[in-house]
Amino acid sequence: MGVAVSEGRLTSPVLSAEKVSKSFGPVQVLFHIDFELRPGEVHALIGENGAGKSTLMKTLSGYERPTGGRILLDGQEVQFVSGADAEDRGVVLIHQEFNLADQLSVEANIFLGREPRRGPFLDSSRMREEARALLAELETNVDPQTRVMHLPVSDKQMVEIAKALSRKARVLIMDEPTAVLTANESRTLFRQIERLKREGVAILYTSHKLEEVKEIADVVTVLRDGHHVVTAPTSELSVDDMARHMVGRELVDLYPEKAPQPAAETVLEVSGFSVLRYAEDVSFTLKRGEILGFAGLVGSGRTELMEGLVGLRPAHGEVKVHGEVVHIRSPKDAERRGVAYLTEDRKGRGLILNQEMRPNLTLFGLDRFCNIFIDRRREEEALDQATQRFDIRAPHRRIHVGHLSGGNQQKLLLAKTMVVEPDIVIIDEPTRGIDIGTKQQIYNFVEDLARQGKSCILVSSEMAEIIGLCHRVVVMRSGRVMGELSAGDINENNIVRHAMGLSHNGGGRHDARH
Amino acid sequence: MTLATSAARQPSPPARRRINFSALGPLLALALLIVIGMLLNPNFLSYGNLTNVLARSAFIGIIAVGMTFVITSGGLDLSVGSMAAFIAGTMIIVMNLLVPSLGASWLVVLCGLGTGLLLGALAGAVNGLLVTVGRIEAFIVTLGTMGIFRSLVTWLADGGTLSLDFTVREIYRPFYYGGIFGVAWPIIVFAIVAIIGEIVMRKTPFGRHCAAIGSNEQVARYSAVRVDLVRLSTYVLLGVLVGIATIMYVPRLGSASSSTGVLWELEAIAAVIIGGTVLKGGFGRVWGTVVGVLILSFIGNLLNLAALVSPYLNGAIQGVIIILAVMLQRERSAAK
Amino acid sequence: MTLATSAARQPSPPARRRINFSALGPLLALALLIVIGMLLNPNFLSYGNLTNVLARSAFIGIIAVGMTFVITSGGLDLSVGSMAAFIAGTMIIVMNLLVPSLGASWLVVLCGLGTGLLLGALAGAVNGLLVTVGRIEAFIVTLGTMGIFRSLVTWLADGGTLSLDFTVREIYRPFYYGGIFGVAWPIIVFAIVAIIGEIVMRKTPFGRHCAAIGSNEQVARYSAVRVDLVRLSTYVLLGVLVGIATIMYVPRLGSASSSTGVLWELEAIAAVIIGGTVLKGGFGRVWGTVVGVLILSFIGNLLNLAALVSPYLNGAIQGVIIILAVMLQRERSAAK
Amino acid sequence: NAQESATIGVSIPAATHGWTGGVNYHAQHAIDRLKAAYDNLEFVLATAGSPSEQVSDLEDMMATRNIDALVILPFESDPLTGPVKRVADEGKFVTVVDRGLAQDGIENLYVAGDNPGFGRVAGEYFRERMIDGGKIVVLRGIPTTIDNERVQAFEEAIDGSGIEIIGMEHGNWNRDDAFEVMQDFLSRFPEIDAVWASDDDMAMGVLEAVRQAGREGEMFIVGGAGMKQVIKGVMDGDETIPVNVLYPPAMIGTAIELTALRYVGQVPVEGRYILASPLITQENAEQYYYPDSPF
Ligand SMILES: Nc1ncnc2c1ncn2[C@@H]1O[C@H](COP(=O)(O)OP(=O)(O)OP(=O)(O)O)[C@@H](O)[C@H]1O
Ligand SMILES: Nc1ncnc2c1ncn2[C@@H]1O[C@H](COP(=O)(O)OP(=O)(O)OP(=O)(O)O)[C@@H](O)[C@H]1O
Ligand SMILES: [Mg+2]
Ligand SMILES: [Mg+2]
Repeated sequence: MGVAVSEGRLTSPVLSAEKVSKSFGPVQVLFHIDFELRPGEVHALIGENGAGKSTLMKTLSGYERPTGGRILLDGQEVQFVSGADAEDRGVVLIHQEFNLADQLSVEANIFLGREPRRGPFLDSSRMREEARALLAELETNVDPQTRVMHLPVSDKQMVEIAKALSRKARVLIMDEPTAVLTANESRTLFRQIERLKREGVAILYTSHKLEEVKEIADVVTVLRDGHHVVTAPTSELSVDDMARHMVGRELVDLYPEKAPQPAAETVLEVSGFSVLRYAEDVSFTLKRGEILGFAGLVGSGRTELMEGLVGLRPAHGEVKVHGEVVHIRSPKDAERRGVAYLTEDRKGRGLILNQEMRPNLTLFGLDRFCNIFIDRRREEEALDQATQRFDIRAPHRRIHVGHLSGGNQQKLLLAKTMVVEPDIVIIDEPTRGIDIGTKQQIYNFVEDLARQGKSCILVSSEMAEIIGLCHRVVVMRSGRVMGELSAGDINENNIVRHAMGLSHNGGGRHDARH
Repeated sequence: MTLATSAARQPSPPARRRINFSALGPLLALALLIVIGMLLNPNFLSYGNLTNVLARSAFIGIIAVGMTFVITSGGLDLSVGSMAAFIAGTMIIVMNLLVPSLGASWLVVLCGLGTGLLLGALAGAVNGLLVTVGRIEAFIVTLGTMGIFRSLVTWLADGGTLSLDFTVREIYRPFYYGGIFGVAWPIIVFAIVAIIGEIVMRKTPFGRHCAAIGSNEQVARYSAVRVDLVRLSTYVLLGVLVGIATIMYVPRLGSASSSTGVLWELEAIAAVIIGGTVLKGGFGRVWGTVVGVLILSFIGNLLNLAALVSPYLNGAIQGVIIILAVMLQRERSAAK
Repeated sequence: MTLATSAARQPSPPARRRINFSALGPLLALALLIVIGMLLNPNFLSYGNLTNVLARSAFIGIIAVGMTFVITSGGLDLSVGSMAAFIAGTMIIVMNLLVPSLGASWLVVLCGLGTGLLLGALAGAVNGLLVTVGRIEAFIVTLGTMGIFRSLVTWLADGGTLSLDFTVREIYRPFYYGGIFGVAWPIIVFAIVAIIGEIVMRKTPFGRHCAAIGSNEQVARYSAVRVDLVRLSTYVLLGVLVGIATIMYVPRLGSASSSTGVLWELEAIAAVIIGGTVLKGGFGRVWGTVVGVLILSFIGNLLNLAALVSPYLNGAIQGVIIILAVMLQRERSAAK
Repeated sequence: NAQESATIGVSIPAATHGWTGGVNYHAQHAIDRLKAAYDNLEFVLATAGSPSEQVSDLEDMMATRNIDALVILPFESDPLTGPVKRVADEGKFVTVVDRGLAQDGIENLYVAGDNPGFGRVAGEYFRERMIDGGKIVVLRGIPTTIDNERVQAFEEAIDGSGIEIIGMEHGNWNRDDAFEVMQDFLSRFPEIDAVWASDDDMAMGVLEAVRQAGREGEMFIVGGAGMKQVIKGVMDGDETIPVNVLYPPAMIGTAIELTALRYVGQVPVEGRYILASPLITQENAEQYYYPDSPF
């Protein structure tokens, strides 16, 4: 399909790419991309994991130098020396990976490199005020004085956004800003986007949530394997069209058949379990072949509960695995019992970014790959299998994991967790930043596990995922279990009521959207 | 199709309080040392003793303030002790050379001071350039220049001691031994350096950029921080502070030799770390460093106050106290 | 369907070549030194001189291999030199004490060896426990134990020198001066330690875990790596290696004093860094460390073999060569 | 008068090599002995790792310990001159040991070794023994004024004798360093007739290197200071280390005792006591042999 430039885009482009190519060494990632971004327009860039979205965005905003073609700003060719240079000219990028200095405060991060001064000193009061104002606009409660390392991922994302907003951009480029945000936070972000749009800012945006794209984008550009596929007004494309363009084939139903009802055998029984400061008196059971969902609002303590279960946090309470009372004090203990946990924070806790894929894949359960010495061949085979099974797309196999596209990192993390072939796998937000096609693969994979008689705990903030996959759902709020839904009761309405804590006092006002 | 509502999350208060408590750590250790000192010897808190201890901690203290910036931005400088010896030697040579033409006068001393500051800045710039432009590990660079400076001063002194002209020494002497309002100059200079250092670290873009670079160089670079410039500046700053420390040091002993400033680097780095700055960079506090320096000085002083054990074991006691001091501070913060 | 799956299977040539080149850096520097040595003195490559240099580099070398693990996993150990002195002193005392009852026999020497290994493991465990369980910065812990070990040996020696019983010494002497097939024992032991070290680092889970912890402790923890255990093990391993080094050291001069092993820590750390291991952890290579040790030893040897300049300037030349050696390796890797 | 109580401060360098180790030992022992003998004496012993640390020790003794007398073995002469003078100016009794201060007339009592003498005596021995000249190597100590004085006097003493110094390096008064330097000298020079190791610790290191190379018969070694093992060897007629030059660390003990006499005896002692650096040969070795000393 060729480039379909629609009528109705009258203003001249503020930023455009002409036949832009990009290679990393011998690997070409972008092929002759033509692309235009106009003021007052929200332009969505979509494509599979590894299609080159982030690379194109970085190239447009000065963080990468194109290896071919030209970039034009206001019709003039420009060569940005650095991201900072681009920022100076009003082109601001919000990175997919967090670009924050962990030990610094939120406020220091927002103004880093552009601190307002009073004489030789930092203008602290102004910074504090502006930071507060920016964060307030984003309706987050982040304290500007906290150090970033203490923040949850979604708050980090909000800080990133605040940082970008503070730069007064003419062109704002956002790489998957909503991947780690809750729907509510996303909504606030969209309001900001609307405001900026009215102010004439050009916005380039990427997301794997296609409904979202449909809702807020004016124009959509689809990339596939580094090639431009189509550019069209959003109104002309349905969500299914988008998915079809991305993947290059027809997508069948996203969610697989639900796995057969689990056996009666209980594999995990948790009772009276508490995690210091985060979860209190939690009890639940998990059956063989079951997919048990954990739903709740962000901050409801699901992650901490699971971390407590596998010995990553101090916790107490009774845990029975296969009917036997166990004391799990470390992830190693958990692994020995056949329990594995997949973290929600792939960059900070999941993968070693400056190492290759092979050591990352085998780090968890390394003893499976050695007699005395590590068997390199077996590792390589495992990597081959993993790349195939999880469709991990890397330009070459010795690439540093930090250079993989976000979605492929997530897939590698999943592969890494599965290396130990756990009986009980706890997956925390497994599809963050995953494209729609791959999501489907992951769902199939989870169902397969259940079919094989493994059990799975799925912690997810994607309601659809929970509803589409789980046999049973536990809903948490403020560290407590508010209720449990099974089979026919699993629907959005019920989950939300429990998550908001409304189920006990008989309803009241709930979700205004429906 | 996703959760539509989100409970308002409150900013977490515990994180805040935790910082305050861990901050108290070094202060607590210092207070404990002082109490022990008072118990051991009634003269401990005498004006004379306090002046002595504070004045002599000024050299390491001034250097350690600079070291705080270097370490905060993820660097290291092993050369400061040798650098001080080299600067002291050169200052003495310059002043001695000027006496015949200028006479033993204030002018000579001023030239000496200028030499000290200039050399400090230069030496720091050499380290900084090798680290930033040369892209060599700070550890290696400063290990190298440590050897170089040390050799140079030995060579200048011809293996012996360089001594300042006696008449000049008399003029210069008040720089260490004098003071105003009963406060010795080194103490005043140290206090000024520490206060300015604390302000620079906390209130200026420079301090913030140091922490950012140490925390995540890539992020700093993306955020338009001139990483190399800031890093270079930390080394130059440290060099200048070594110069200032040396300016205070020369009148104390009036001489320099190859044994001048031996192990100062270790002491300065130790003070910085005891004070709570993170060795790998990203977070630094100047006031902590000052406390660290005082802790180290008081330990030495305490050991002289009461002949508790064989002097051979002084080093062991010192080691134990250092570990305990830091443990104290870690325990407190862990408890929270 | 993408550029990926098939391509993923072949190792890509460019990445490979780059690594090889940067790896060549230290080797290149070493080769250059050897060429210079040959030009300066024809005896440089003589059997006698090579044996001397290699044998004397064995102590630092063996220790540096252990240090590679500690640094790779994000730690540091400043106490190794003092630890060696302390172990040497205790070994001598133990052996001397046993002579009256056991006579001067192999048994006594064996007891000495046992003492050395045991003490090494213990001393390493103390460091390791303070770092892991005590949660104190490695820099501070080992600075403290450095002072403690040094004091203890001074105290044991009553300020002087501990000398091994003469008859025992004769039995023990071949441990340093003997060898097989014309290769001295220290060289053999060093080679074995280095080879095992290289294998452990590259081929065993332990080595992998060290690198993982040094890179990102959190990831390691979440990947079921027993972080504290691994970290503790690195310190114990280093302690044992210090023990082995000391076992080779004692028969050389048959004595230990407070000046034994001074600055070995700095030399060992420098060798590790010159060899390409990253000071902040996450990546280490044992063979690089070996090359680093050899570079440092050859520099010293060269300076003694060719009286080029004032001996006062030896330190300066040493410093310059160290910086150049590392610069060479950085330049090569940057060029690629 | 005898019954007045007094505090004597003793400030010496830390035990970082053999000779200073001996100083530490003798100081400690003199103090223990005197304390046991006299109730009215109090001692403060401080060891310093650098000149500036030693100055700090003096300050502490003055500010907190109220010393009446000071016995000091200065780390280095120049930097300690001013600070010791301040102690003297406060009216304290000052005994200086070994290294003279840069200004005359500060100390009340001076107990000194003779550094130029130390080098000269060794040089004269070389001159006598090597009448036809020869090739020697020299190991120097830590670069300091003392070392300079010794080496200079040694060079003057052999001047014109046909003895040629073919190599000179710093062994830092350290056995290990001396061992390595000597190993390299041995590979560098096929012919070495003698070694002036200028210190007994270094002589021990040199000896090992020579033994290892199997060249014991070829050269003799002269150290210095009077370490017990070396003196023992001289007594027994060792061929390789035939003589020694005395530079006794015990001088600190003498100085402390002389100072203490002032508070326990009737006669205050003042003046200069220069301890010569005699040549120790097989004939007179026995009188310099202290088997119990650590040095
Ligand atoms: N610095 C780099 N070196 C080598 N290859 C790289 C580098 N950066 C990106 N790549 C490769 O370029 C390709 C495109 O990556 P990019 O991050 O642009 O994908 P993406 O479309 O953003 O995917 P995702 O949706 O998963 O974020 C990937 O195969 C990636 O591995
Ligand atoms: N008081 C707090 N201080 C600092 N961080 C907190 C605090 N409370 C929660 N967090 C962080 O918030 C993040 C999300 O909270 P939590 O993991 O408990 O919720 P969750 O139910 O797992 O939500 P989700 O996984 O959807 O983010 C976690 O990373 C946690 O570290
Ligand atoms: Mg991306
Ligand atoms: Mg979570």
